[in-house]
Amino acid sequence: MKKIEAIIRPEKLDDVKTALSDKGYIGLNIVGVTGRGVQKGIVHAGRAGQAYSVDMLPKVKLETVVIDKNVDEVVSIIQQAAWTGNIGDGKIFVMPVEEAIRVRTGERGDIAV
Amino acid sequence: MKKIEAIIRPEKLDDVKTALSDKGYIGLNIVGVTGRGVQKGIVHAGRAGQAYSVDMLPKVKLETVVIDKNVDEVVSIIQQAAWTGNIGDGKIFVMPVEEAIRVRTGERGDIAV
Amino acid sequence: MKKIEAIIRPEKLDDVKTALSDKGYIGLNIVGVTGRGVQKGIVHAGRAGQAYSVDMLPKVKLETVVIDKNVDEVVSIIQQAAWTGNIGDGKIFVMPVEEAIRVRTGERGDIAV
Amino acid sequence: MDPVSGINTGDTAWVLAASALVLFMTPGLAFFYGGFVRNKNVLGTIMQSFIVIGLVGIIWVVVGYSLAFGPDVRDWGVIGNLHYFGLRHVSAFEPYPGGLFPTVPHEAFMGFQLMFAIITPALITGAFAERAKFGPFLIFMALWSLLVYAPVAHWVFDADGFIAANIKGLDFAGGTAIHVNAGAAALAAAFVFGRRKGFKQEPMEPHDVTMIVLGTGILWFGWFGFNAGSAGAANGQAVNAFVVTTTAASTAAMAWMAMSWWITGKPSVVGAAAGAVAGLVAITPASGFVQPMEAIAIGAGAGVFCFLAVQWRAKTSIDDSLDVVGVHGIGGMWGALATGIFCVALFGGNDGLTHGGGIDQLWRQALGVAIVAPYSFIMTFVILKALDLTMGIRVNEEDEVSGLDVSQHGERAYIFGGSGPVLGIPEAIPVHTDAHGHTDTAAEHMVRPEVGAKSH
Amino acid sequence: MDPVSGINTGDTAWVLAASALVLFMTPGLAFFYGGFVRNKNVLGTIMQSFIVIGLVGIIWVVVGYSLAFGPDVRDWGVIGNLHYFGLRHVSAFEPYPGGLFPTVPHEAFMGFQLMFAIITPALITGAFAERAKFGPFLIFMALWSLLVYAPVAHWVFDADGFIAANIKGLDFAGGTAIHVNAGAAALAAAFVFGRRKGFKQEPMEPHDVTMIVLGTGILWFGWFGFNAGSAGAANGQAVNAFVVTTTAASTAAMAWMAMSWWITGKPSVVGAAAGAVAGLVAITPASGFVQPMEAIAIGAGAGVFCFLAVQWRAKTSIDDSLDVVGVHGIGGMWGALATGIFCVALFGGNDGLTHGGGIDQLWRQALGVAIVAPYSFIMTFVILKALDLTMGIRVNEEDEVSGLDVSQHGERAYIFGGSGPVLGIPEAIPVHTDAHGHTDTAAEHMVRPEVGAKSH
Amino acid sequence: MDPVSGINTGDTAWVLAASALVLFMTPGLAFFYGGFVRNKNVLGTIMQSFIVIGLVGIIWVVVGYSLAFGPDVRDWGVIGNLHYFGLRHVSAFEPYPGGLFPTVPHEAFMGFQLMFAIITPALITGAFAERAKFGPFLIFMALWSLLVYAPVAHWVFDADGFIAANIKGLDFAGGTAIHVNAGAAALAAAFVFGRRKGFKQEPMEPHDVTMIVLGTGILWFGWFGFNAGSAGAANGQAVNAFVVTTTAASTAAMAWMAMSWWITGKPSVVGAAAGAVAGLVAITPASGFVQPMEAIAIGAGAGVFCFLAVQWRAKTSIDDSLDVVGVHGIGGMWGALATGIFCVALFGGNDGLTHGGGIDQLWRQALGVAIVAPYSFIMTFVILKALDLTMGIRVNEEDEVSGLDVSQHGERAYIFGGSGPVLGIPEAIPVHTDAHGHTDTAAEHMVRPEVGAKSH
Ligand SMILES: Nc1ncnc2c1ncn2[C@@H]1O[C@H](COP(=O)(O)OP(=O)(O)O)[C@@H](O)[C@H]1O
Ligand SMILES: Nc1ncnc2c1ncn2[C@@H]1O[C@H](COP(=O)(O)OP(=O)(O)O)[C@@H](O)[C@H]1O
Ligand SMILES: Nc1ncnc2c1ncn2[C@@H]1O[C@H](COP(=O)(O)OP(=O)(O)O)[C@@H](O)[C@H]1O
Repeated sequence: MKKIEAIIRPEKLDDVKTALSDKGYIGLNIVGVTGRGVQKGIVHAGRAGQAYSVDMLPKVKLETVVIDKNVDEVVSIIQQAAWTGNIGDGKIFVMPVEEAIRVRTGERGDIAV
Repeated sequence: MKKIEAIIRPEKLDDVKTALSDKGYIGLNIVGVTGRGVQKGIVHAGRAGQAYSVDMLPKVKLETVVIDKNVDEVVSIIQQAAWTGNIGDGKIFVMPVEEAIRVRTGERGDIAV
Repeated sequence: MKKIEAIIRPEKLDDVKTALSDKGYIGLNIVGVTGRGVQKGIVHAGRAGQAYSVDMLPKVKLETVVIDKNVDEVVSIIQQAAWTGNIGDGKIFVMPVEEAIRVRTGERGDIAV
Repeated sequence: MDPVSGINTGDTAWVLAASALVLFMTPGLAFFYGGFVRNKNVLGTIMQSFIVIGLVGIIWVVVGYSLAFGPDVRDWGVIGNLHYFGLRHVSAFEPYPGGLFPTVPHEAFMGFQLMFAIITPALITGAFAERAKFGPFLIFMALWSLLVYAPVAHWVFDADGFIAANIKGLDFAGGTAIHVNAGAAALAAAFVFGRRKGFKQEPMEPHDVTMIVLGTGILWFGWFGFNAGSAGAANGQAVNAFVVTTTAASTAAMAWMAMSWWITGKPSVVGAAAGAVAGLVAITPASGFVQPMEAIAIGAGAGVFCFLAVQWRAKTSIDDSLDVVGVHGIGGMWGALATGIFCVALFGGNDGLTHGGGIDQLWRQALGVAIVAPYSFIMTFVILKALDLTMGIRVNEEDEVSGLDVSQHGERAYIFGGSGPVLGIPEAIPVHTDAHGHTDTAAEHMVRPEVGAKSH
Repeated sequence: MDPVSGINTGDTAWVLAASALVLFMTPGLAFFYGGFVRNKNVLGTIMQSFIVIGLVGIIWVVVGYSLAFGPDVRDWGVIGNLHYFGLRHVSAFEPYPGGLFPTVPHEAFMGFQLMFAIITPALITGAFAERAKFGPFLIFMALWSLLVYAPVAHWVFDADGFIAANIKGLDFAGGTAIHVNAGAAALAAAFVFGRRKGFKQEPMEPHDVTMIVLGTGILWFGWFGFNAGSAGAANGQAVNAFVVTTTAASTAAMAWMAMSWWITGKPSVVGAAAGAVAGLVAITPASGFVQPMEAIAIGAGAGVFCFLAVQWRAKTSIDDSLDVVGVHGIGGMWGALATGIFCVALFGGNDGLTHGGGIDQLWRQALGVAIVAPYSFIMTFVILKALDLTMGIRVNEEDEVSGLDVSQHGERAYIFGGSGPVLGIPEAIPVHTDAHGHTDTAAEHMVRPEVGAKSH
Repeated sequence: MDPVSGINTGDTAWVLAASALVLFMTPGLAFFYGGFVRNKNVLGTIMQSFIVIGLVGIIWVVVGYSLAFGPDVRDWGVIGNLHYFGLRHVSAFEPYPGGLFPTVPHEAFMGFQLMFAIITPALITGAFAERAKFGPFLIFMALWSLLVYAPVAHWVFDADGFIAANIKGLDFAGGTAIHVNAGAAALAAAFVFGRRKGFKQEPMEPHDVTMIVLGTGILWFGWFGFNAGSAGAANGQAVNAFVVTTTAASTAAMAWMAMSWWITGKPSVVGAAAGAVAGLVAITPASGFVQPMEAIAIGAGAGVFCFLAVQWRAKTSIDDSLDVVGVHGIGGMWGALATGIFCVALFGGNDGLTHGGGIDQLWRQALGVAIVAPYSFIMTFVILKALDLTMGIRVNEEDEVSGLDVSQHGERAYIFGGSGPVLGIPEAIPVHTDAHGHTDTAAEHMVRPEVGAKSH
């Protein structure tokens, strides 16, 4: 099993969620994060509306654990659905998972995810 | 060392925290997440209270890094404490950790967690 | 590639962010978490201001994926910048990452982070 | 009472207090509506009410008041002339010569009417929440105020207006002139604006129900000024209007809550708030003419009818986003008719159906509604269509997804959501940079040296 | 002033404005209490105050007012008869024949008293915050209003009531009738409801202190209507009540803050707000009879005594969750006694202890408290016990953990917490589905086609 | 009107209502300012306004009022004597002998002035937001109230004050005495306090813009009491003041919004709110003397001039954090001068520049500003410097980073940020424990048995 962590644009979350479920990938978690990368953002500051450039931007982290053979498909679904072509589209990371347990049944391994 | 990530019901968090500390497992972090799985949720919408079914539900992610020999015990404590038997109880994932450093002392390895 | 997860004091976040960018490490994500460890906290409760001791404290989790050869440097930058010497300074964990994909370009591997 | 001018300090004190109360309703409405929308649109929504205080606050004193309450043009009962343009001839010492509010200065009457002129267009904004372009929105409000509100106010409120004078419709504080009017306009607006992206696909739940209740509390409080102030004096009619206003609101809050309990299994807090507003709407035209026990009937009707209207609307594909039609349109209509049913000659006006007056007054009430509603609907439709064809009234899809706060105003409401509070990081508005490093230039020129990573 | 009816427009204007102010206090209380509870109970808590405006708003005009202020039954001074049932014989033009508010219409007096009748039961809700079942709660409020508030108001406020007429207790705006009464009921309620799950084990901190301050601001503002309105006229007594009210609140806010500073090392914002309310409570019965410098003494006493009471309560195992006993019970009692200490005959009433009147009035004050407090305690205890045995007054443990908002009202207050704001996802209420796929059926039948994953 | 005392119930009713409205402005200001600061400072900021109601609420009735409005010491027009110390000789039945508010009781006049005395020092707090130590802050407020506000109020408002009597400056409701005064003090405070840590390096954005709008709504509402109440009667001058107040605020909101639109490309919601306040400030001194069309000019000037002032300030290194100088200082100055330009003798006062009165009145207005501003600046500078040298007025850096809420008050505003809402965990204040286990002792002694992990 692998854990796939995708840092994406918040406005693309709906598309990614839908793209995944359309292919039958239901289980996932999302977390709001603040990301730093090359992309910059603007804050309008003060009553006279001065603009600041900042480097921390709201992003969404989507996490899902999938069995090994599905990793490539899930990565590519996410990549396509999250893509805009502009700086700030984000990253996808794949990490090893040694064990998975379903709390409700105690099932372990691939069947648990 | 392993990192244990448990996605559980928010209302079970207290029980899980207590069960862990009762056995001496103090260190942990929790993050609010929004999870999708088989379980569904309801949103009452609008002034006339129409109900919608939604698939994103609030969950809690509990993360703790433990030394290898404690993994099984921690997993089973969490599983028992988080269990209700209904769909939506969540998952526990175990992942490898290569190194741990305690910021305060610079200690590394098992002693740091 | 490795993923570095650092649990630090919120008030040290600015210092850590700056220390990293000063050395050219830009990309990272941060998440607000609630941590439990040895450190305790106080809540003033009620109108008469009774103090409670609690064990859950606000922390920040900083996550960054770096190529293998930079792991040590990044760990030590974070450790130094996050250090106060008091209990509660936090931990840094290093975990394996098998693959990284840049959504915008589809680039994979070290070049993607 | 001043023996020469007829001005009475007690009456003036009450009208001043009432005017302040009615002004406060518009921020109240801003919160009521603001709570209902999604987080990303809360500032845009609040602004759409708030800025109307600015916009109509100028228009009305310059020209709107004169159109509504100036001496009648050609005695047609259709529109006032420009005699009061720029508030010329509006005395601070003598009463309004048109007969209304005879014991308070003319300028106080004008000020009280100003507050009505402000809140009425603001009510409509609920119909097109979360999708209006701000510039065209302002123009719409200005035109609506002059082309719809001012004439309708003349017809209904002014003694020379044809609804007041000829049809003899009773509208104490604005059921027809304000709520039916705004409700009909809202329906037209919902059609012209069209549905929000994601309508009936994504949940679009209130982002802050406490804000809705805050708005409701302010509205209820302010409505005492609205209704009891419409007596123009601290007299028995004002006192009775005060009591029936709160009674109807109480009953409607309970009724709507009961409906939601019955239908959905839980008594809704949002429903109780919406119900209170529906009750306040319905009692508005009747408040000078009915008695407390009848206010219970009017409130109960408002709670039930408006609930059903809103429930029915939710089954249609009409995106009247904050149910202006269901609450103000239907509530106002019920109130207008209920006035004809329950009115009693005690405070002036006529005896209605239940007081031996037959259906005469009910008929007049219906006629008033039947004139104002289509007028407002058609005018609103035409104004909005014209604006849509010329400038476009709706934000583009990307802006709608980002939300009005960022796209229309460049601001975010809260910095404590998400990771904000722990981290103290404002949620910045991303700059759109393409892969070649080209950046959205509108913003660029005013960007200061970076902050954040480089602080300290 | 109208020479025949004796009605004065200035007095009427003030009573109308004051009534609106007092109505606004109940939403203020809703926010004051709502800020104190945990996030998951904020709507339930706000609703418990808000819906009382609905519930008692009907009960009072139908029958409660007549019980409290109707002609005395058998001249026992215990309860009014049904002469004013449905507000029959309550004139909008003539004053109340019972002698109170002689220069304003009877219906205005009724409306002013209505607002008092609304807020008093709402005060009690703080004692059982975060755990009441909504249905039985409504019944409790209705019964309490009729069986406790109406008679006590008759005893204390009505000229024929035995506390006013025979004991000659002074209670200008309701220290005994309202605050001692609600405080005693709160104590009984805390006993019958029992402690919240997790009481003294988990922190149960205010989820929004700014909401507490908002509520305090509204309460302070509204309390001018409460106290200065109780003069029933825009006269010297009203003016003095206005000034002593704000003075006592200022002093008590400072005193409580100072106590918290001294005891905990930091000046508490919550404490300053709580102190202001305690001061407003304590000055209430005295406001028509004391002078500003004595209001400083009353306010200081309120700040210190109520702080100590709340601090002491926190050491007990009584879960009077929002300290209604400590603030309203103790504050009201102190105010009632302080009236006997500091009152001066200047505005009517008698001279108290410090004005050469001896302990006579102090004794009468104590007697009033000694009658009302046990009556309220016992009646409340009995009503709640009866409801508990028949329907159960408390939510079950699971619902308590989920919070009142979801379990009682099916709603969530905010969609910007947690991952909400970034993601725009409302926090849905989970459906309980067992492992075999059986779902909680109450909700099921009204579920529409799924949204979320399937949008677009 | 009472033929002997000359007291009029209608005028008294209006002054009472107006006083309540002005009191409500201070919580409104608390929210206006509270919304602007960062999450971690919101309680501290709200408290700095709220507690002034407590502090000055006592000081004023004890001695401040007498200094400001007591019989003139030696007829110098500089300060009142202690004749009204502890409100002795302040009648609840007879009017103020000094000639102001001749138809309402003296104590009502005192109460109305009390509300002005409260809000004025609270205005200054915006200049040193997010960094003041609470104890010294309280002392500063007390001293400023006595040494700056009381004498300036005497000069400007009291008929014997040298600005009113000799210079004959017109200041209807406090442009010079309140806004210029607070603005000049704010400038001095910004200098003495110095810049916030991170100023111009980190974004310091409003943490809740809806709270800003709430504050603005309350301020606008309350300002009717402020300006129209300053007529001291429910007369034509009050009515006109009411109308010009709202007109100027409307115009300034529009003007500021337009400026922000023009300069930054988006119409700012914060800007509209700030503009409304600027308009209210500017019309304050003029409201008794100008007509509605001129209020449009005054409002437009306020929107534009204050916007430019704020924009300019943002380019300097002065950390007047919430732009008190730009809004109240500049707005007040513009209002004072505009009074000289636009005033008309209609309601008393003189004819100004545009009404054929020449520059005479304008000159007097400028003189008033030229006296009050430096006096306030210098006194404030001296008081703060003295406090800084003796006790230190600023929190230390660590406390500034933690925020005022935690460091000064030991409280957190919200428990729904971050992981709070989902988890129901209050964000505790960390105890500082060094590596040897030594803990911050101040807190330790009152720590109760642990909760959290050990619950159940
Ligand atoms: N593949 C997955 N990867 C990560 N988290 C998952 C995955 N599948 C489910 N989850 C998490 O577990 C929660 C419960 O899953 P669900 O399928 O509803 O019930 P159950 O765990 O009882 O089978 C989800 O809400 C989600 O947070
Ligand atoms: N090294 C990294 N580790 C983890 N997350 C990263 C890293 N670099 C970037 N990110 C995340 O990806 C987001 C987008 O990165 P950015 O460099 O702005 O654009 P792009 O992904 O298009 O190259 C960042 O905001 C951050 O959330
Ligand atoms: N085993 C663990 N796994 C994950 N996070 C941990 C663990 N132990 C501690 N932490 C995190 O580190 C933080 C600091 O730990 P603590 O024991 O209080 O101090 P220190 O790191 O100085 O020894 C905790 O609040 C928690 O967020």
